Amino acid sequence: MGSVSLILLLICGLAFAGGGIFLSWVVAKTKKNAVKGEPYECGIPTTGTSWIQFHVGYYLFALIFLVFDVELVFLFPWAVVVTKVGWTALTEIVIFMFILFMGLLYAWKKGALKWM
Amino acid sequence: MSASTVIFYLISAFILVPAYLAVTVHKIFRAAIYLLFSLIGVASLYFYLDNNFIAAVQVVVYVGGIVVLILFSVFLTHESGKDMQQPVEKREFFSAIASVCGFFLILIQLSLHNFGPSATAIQSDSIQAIGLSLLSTTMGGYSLPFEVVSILLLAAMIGSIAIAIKAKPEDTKTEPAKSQAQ
Amino acid sequence: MLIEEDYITEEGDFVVNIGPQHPATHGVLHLKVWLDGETIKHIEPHIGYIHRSIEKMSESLSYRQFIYVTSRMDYLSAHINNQACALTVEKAMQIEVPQRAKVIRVLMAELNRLTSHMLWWGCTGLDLGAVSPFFFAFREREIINELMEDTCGARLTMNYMVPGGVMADLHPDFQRKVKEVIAQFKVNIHEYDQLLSDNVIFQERVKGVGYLSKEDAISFGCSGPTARGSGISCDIRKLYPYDGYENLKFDEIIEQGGDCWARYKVRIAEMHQSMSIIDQLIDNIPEGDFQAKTKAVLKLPKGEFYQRVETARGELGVFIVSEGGTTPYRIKYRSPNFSNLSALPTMAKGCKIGDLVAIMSTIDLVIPDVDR
Amino acid sequence: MNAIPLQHILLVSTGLFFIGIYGFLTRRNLITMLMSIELTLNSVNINFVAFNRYLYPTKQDGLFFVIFVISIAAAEAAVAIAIIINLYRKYKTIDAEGADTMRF
Amino acid sequence: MSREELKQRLSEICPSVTFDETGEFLMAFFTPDVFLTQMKELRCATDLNFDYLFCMTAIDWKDNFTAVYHLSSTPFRHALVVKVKLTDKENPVLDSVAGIWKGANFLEREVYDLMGIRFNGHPDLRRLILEDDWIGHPLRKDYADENMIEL
Amino acid sequence: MFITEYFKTIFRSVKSLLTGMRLTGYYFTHPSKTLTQEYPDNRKELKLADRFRGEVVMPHTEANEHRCTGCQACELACPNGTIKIITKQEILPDGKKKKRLDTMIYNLSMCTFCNLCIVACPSDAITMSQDFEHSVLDRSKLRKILNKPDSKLMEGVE
Amino acid sequence: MDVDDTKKFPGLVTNTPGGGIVTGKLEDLINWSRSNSIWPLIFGTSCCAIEMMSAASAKYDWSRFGFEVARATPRQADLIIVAGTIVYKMAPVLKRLYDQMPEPRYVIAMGACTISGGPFYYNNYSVVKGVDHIIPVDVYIPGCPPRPEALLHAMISLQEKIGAEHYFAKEKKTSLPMGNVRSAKDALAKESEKKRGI
Amino acid sequence: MTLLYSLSGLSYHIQSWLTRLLGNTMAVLVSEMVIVGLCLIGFLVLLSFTLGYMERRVAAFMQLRLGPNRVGPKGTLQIIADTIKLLFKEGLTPTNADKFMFNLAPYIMIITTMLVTAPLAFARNFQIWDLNIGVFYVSAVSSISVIGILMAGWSSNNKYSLLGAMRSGAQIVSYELSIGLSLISIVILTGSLRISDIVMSQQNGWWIFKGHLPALIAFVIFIVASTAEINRAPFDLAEAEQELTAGFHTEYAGMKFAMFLLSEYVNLFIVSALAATLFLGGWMPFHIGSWSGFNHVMDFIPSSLWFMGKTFFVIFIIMWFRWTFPRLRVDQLLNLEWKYLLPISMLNVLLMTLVALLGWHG
Ligand code: SF4
Ligand code: SF4
Ligand code: SF4
Repeated sequence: MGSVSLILLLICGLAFAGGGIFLSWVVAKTKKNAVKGEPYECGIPTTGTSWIQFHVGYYLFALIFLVFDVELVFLFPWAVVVTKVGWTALTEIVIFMFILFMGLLYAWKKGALKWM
Repeated sequence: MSASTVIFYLISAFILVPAYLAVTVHKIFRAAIYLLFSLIGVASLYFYLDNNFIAAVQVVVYVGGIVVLILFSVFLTHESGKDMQQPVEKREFFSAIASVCGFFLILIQLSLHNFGPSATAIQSDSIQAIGLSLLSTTMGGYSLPFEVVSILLLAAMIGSIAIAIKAKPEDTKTEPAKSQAQ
Repeated sequence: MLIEEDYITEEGDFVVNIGPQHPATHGVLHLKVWLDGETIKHIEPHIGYIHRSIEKMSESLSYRQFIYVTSRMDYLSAHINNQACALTVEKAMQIEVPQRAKVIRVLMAELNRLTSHMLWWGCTGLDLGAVSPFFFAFREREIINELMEDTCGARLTMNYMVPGGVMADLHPDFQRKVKEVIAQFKVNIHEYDQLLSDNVIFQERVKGVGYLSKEDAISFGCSGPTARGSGISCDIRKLYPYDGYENLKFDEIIEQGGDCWARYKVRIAEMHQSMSIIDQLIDNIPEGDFQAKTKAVLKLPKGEFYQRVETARGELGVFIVSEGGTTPYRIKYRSPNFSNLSALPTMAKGCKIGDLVAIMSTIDLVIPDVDR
Repeated sequence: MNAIPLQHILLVSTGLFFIGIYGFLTRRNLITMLMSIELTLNSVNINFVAFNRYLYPTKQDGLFFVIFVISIAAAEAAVAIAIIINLYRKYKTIDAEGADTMRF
Repeated sequence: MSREELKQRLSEICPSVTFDETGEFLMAFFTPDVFLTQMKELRCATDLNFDYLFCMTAIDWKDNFTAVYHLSSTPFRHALVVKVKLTDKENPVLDSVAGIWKGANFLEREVYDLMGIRFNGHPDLRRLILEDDWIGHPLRKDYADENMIEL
Repeated sequence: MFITEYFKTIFRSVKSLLTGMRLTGYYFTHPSKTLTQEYPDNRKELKLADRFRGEVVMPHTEANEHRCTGCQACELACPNGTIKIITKQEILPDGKKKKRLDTMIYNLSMCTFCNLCIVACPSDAITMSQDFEHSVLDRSKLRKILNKPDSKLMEGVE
Repeated sequence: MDVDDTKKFPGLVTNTPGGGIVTGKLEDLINWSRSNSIWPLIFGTSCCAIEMMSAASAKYDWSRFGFEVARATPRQADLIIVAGTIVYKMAPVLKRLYDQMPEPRYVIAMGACTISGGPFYYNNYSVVKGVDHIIPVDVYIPGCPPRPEALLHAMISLQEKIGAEHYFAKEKKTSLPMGNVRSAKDALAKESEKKRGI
Repeated sequence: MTLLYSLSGLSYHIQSWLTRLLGNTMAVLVSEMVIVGLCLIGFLVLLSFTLGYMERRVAAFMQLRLGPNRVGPKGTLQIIADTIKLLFKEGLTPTNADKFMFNLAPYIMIITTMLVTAPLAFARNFQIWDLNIGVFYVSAVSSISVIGILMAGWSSNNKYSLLGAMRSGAQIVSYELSIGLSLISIVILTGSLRISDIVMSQQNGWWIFKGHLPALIAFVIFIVASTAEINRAPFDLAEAEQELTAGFHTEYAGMKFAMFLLSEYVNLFIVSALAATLFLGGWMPFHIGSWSGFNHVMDFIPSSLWFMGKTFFVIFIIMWFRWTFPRLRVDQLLNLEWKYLLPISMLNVLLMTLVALLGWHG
């Protein structure tokens, strides 16, 4: 099977979504009018662009996530062998986690975990 | 041409075409999405090469992490729907020439060099092996880099939080001033 | 100056319209919200999407007729609105209302207050994302509605109170059914606590959110639970009793918190108070007429008459200017929601969008009452 | 599986590398430049994996390099974007040309 | 403060004040020119402390517009109705009290919208209820609209 | 202590959440508590309140007689012009001319079911029916004539 | 003026609680699915909206028919239940929402206000005298407010109406033109002139 | 579900037949694609129908009402009617939207959910791809879906959508960490990332029983975090109806919207299946120590039934959450993750390591 199954699933998904949307495109009736394509905002015409600049808070979360995500990458192979390696594995990971936890505490204290 | 080869070329195309689009499209959001596709393509190449773990790492960090970060920063810094400023044509031209030249240079190198016979042994349960050498403290083990990475990440996190938050007082300075005025 | 500086749109501000068709605005309030990330910098309420010119209409309706439009103002306290109008007319014409009618009115008003608060509770849950409270709230509400229907003939806009009393006598089953539903509700109201009040997520959502200081509440002319949540004593039933409220034992609920949680608690406690009022009255409905004898065509003397009552949302004032004719010369409804709404921008400033929903649901706006 | 010669994979990675380079040279926007760098790093990673896979299938060193490169790329992206955001706030642009004239 | 004391006190503030005692509340007629300062006094004087503007409206009489302010005081519980006659039927103007009672902001906008009285010094005098391009002020007695069908 | 407080918070929150879940779980496992009345299927048993105001009707006897004298009190009482009485002059046997009801137009689409017309009617000619299934696809069907064709005033009603 | 006609209960749904699954033709299937899955847009403006909420509540429970998926966005809704008075200020909003709904779409006018202005017909300067001046209405429910059951009744009538539609046939359903509210008001004034004689 | 089980045998036969006909590679390709593909699509569609129906009925019963019961026997055809309806609904694209991205987003959502199903063990020996990094793969690939949401939200050119997308972006990435960490606590015990190994390791007891307190904590954290990850109430901020109308899919209509719905339900299934696999023994029957008689009876129940039963149990719990709790606010949601779940799950991993190293996990 191997990675072929991935391709299979990919095609499955593509076919399914594509098929459904295409079928709907074929059979569904459409009717155009002037305001149909306008963005919906509770029935009021929008003011200003919808693509606006956001707050730095979003970035901070993504950033902290990224760091811990990398941590996760290392944890998986570690977790697989931890019972084999024994106590050294524990000490190593305690150090590793502790260092990153410091980072979390720093972010916490700095207020980076506050949503704006 | 076997199915496997076909798949390889498909994957190659899936890496290169979005990559090219990523560096040429005008909308920054789209560029990020094309980058995403290219990175997924690279991940599937890893899958293709039976390096599942690396592929998953690629997906987790690049797709789930870095691209999301880039997307957020796009929202943060840009009116993301607008077209970007286009480079000067002259510069575009010369960059293209340089890149193509470099590409052919390496192409020639590649065709001249013989890498020897490809080994055929399949890696056995690479994740176990990776885990073991990650934790081994002997020569050839990676436990020191492993810890160093944590410090690197810590540094990156602290650094970027500090940098990103630094500008904030300036931003918010106007607010208290306003409330005092009331 | 007390007026806050008018907000000037800065470049890059994110302006979102919430409403007039929006699940959280309880009708057709239109809020223009200036956002910074998710934080609300400024809110501008736009109303009038349900302005039905009730004041103008009332000028051409007779004193018997104009009552029915007021059921449509704050339709959740339709009885109490009608009562206010009836009381004004009675006050002007010095009609003596029979005791029985008074008791019936109070009973109906309190039942109406209960249903209104139930609906509010359900909608608060709904607004904060919990769907189930809505259905639990409608359980007793439907029974009371049925009960109203028995006696008044309609479920929501009853038009039951008329100048001089009530339109019809109580349904024979009324007392029994009221006792049943009150007994049932006394048990079931604990479910309200289990489902929402004690829930940690809910408390987190409302505590410390939407703070309205006492001074602001007074200055904005807030009333009802919104003001009482900020520590103001403003229950008309206590301060200016009408229809025999002076003889009843009940507490005016006042919370000092000023936040959504305080307003929430005020309403929940008011439900208990309403039940106790009903308990006091239901077995003591005096015999007698349900309506005073009145002329077929009512004519108010020349003058200005103001009557206030406590609806489920606050102080409703009916201000009638009469020229001596059969129709009012000018009529003004001082609606509680109008003033409460005007305090919304102050409350919501600096909150998140999610908080805005919580604030709106704890002010318990009924927009047709704002617009009239 | 091994029907693909190593050269072909290297070809792909080279292509990716130069696309990255091209992007880096032509883009004027700091974020897109960062994206080009990511492409370049990826092409290197492909090489590591391919070499490991074809030449030393019993060892993991290539893979480790990839993992570390990815980690470092993450760290780099985080810091780079922090800097970009900071620049943007100060100068309201993330144009590299604009950044030339900035005074630090 | 009892009604008599109130009258006493009001006359101090505003010598020209006249009273009408037919209604439930004491009614005081102010004049538009010094209206704002007097209202401020009503709000700020520690013994009056009319901090609660619970109703505000206007009446279209044949020869004038009368703005009606229902005031009460939360600490003292006394109430007062302040009336101001605006004789200019074409262009009635009055000082805004939005700076004294925050709630007046909306109330005055409503009165402006429906009655057409302009309030000087109002921070944001726009139509509140009707559309911005509405013609006329519907609560005026002479308002006519092709959509209004008489019964 | 920060840490104990931290865990206490967790404990308390989990408990409050479980209380809520117990309640919904209780109702989930007790389907008999369901309140739903299945409307179109229970049409037969559906019993509305006697006083429910569903629609203004004019009861007719079997002899096709009604009680409406055409006095127009209801028309006057109605706050929003729902009822329109059209009268005709009828010559009574004794030669006097008398106003009689010709048609009573009732515009269901406008009625607010306020009951004022019923109260105003001096001869109890109209009442409220308990019918509520009025929905129509065509608005013009909502305009009704309450007196049946060729109906007459009941004897003895003035 | 046939009272009996309106009395007839929309029969199909009651007779076969299964909703008539037998689908001889594709069209039947389509109509069956469309009529049994009507997702309303949350659009209540005033008193009638409360009765609409009651219809959703446990006692009446319109979810039995599959109506409970009330959508807040017109993009995913099939039906607007106009529950409550529509005033001139709201009219363009309603129109816009209706326009933003994807085909096929339906409108139920709930309550006297939406049908004709109802209690706010006379001496009133702000209420639209009948929502069908703005958008085409499929089902009218008189009442002020109509009982929740009446709403269910209307929904069933609508189901029946949809069930009888020919999906693939060209339909003629014209939406009334409405430029700005002012001009619409003029048009309405003329119309109401005509209707004045009730 | 037994149907699926027998399908594995069927697919084998067809595959061998095709091999004879077409030669190896092509045969593999064709048979795999067609059969497994159709099966999978059919299965997932059926699944989302079931879940949709189940959700409505569960909600109804919790709310004292009946729920859909008129369309088809007991209302079972309700969702089918909805789907067909959506198919015939106009699928419009807003004028100012980035059309390409707008139309691409549903594909990304669907493909992601499809890809994640690969390593799930639906029954004994029934798995699409038992790859060696099983759970890691799941957590990796599912993180792509956040891109789909961001794309949908951004390209709609609608303010609510964008806000919803940004919210869910921050939310999904955050909760991924807790999911990863609770996965890791189980991986510590199993010593393998392969799903089949994880299931096999629970032959004599499920991890939630064997793993002591840390496993329980990990289970709770996993459930909470995955509820958040798939954007379900009380964490459905991305589509918080009362705040952002419909969040990131505000502008989607018709079939494209159906794709989001579908992927939501399939995601619900996937996380529940993962929870069942990791903590409740996957398709392993329930065994009690040495009661061999009882164990035999349990073995008699088909493994796919076990798997589905456990999965639906978890699904029910997640639904139960949804119909009980109010929604969190954005900042509370992130607080919960960063200040409670993440530190606790980090601690939990260490605790689990202790348990594993002391050999308590049997
Ligand atoms: S019930 Fe009211 S609205 Fe209806 S006809 Fe009678 S008086 Fe008129
Ligand atoms: S129905 Fe009654 S009130 Fe109306 S005209 Fe007939 S008799 Fe008079
Ligand atoms: S029809 Fe009656 S109940 Fe419905 S909105 Fe109009 S006034 Fe309110």
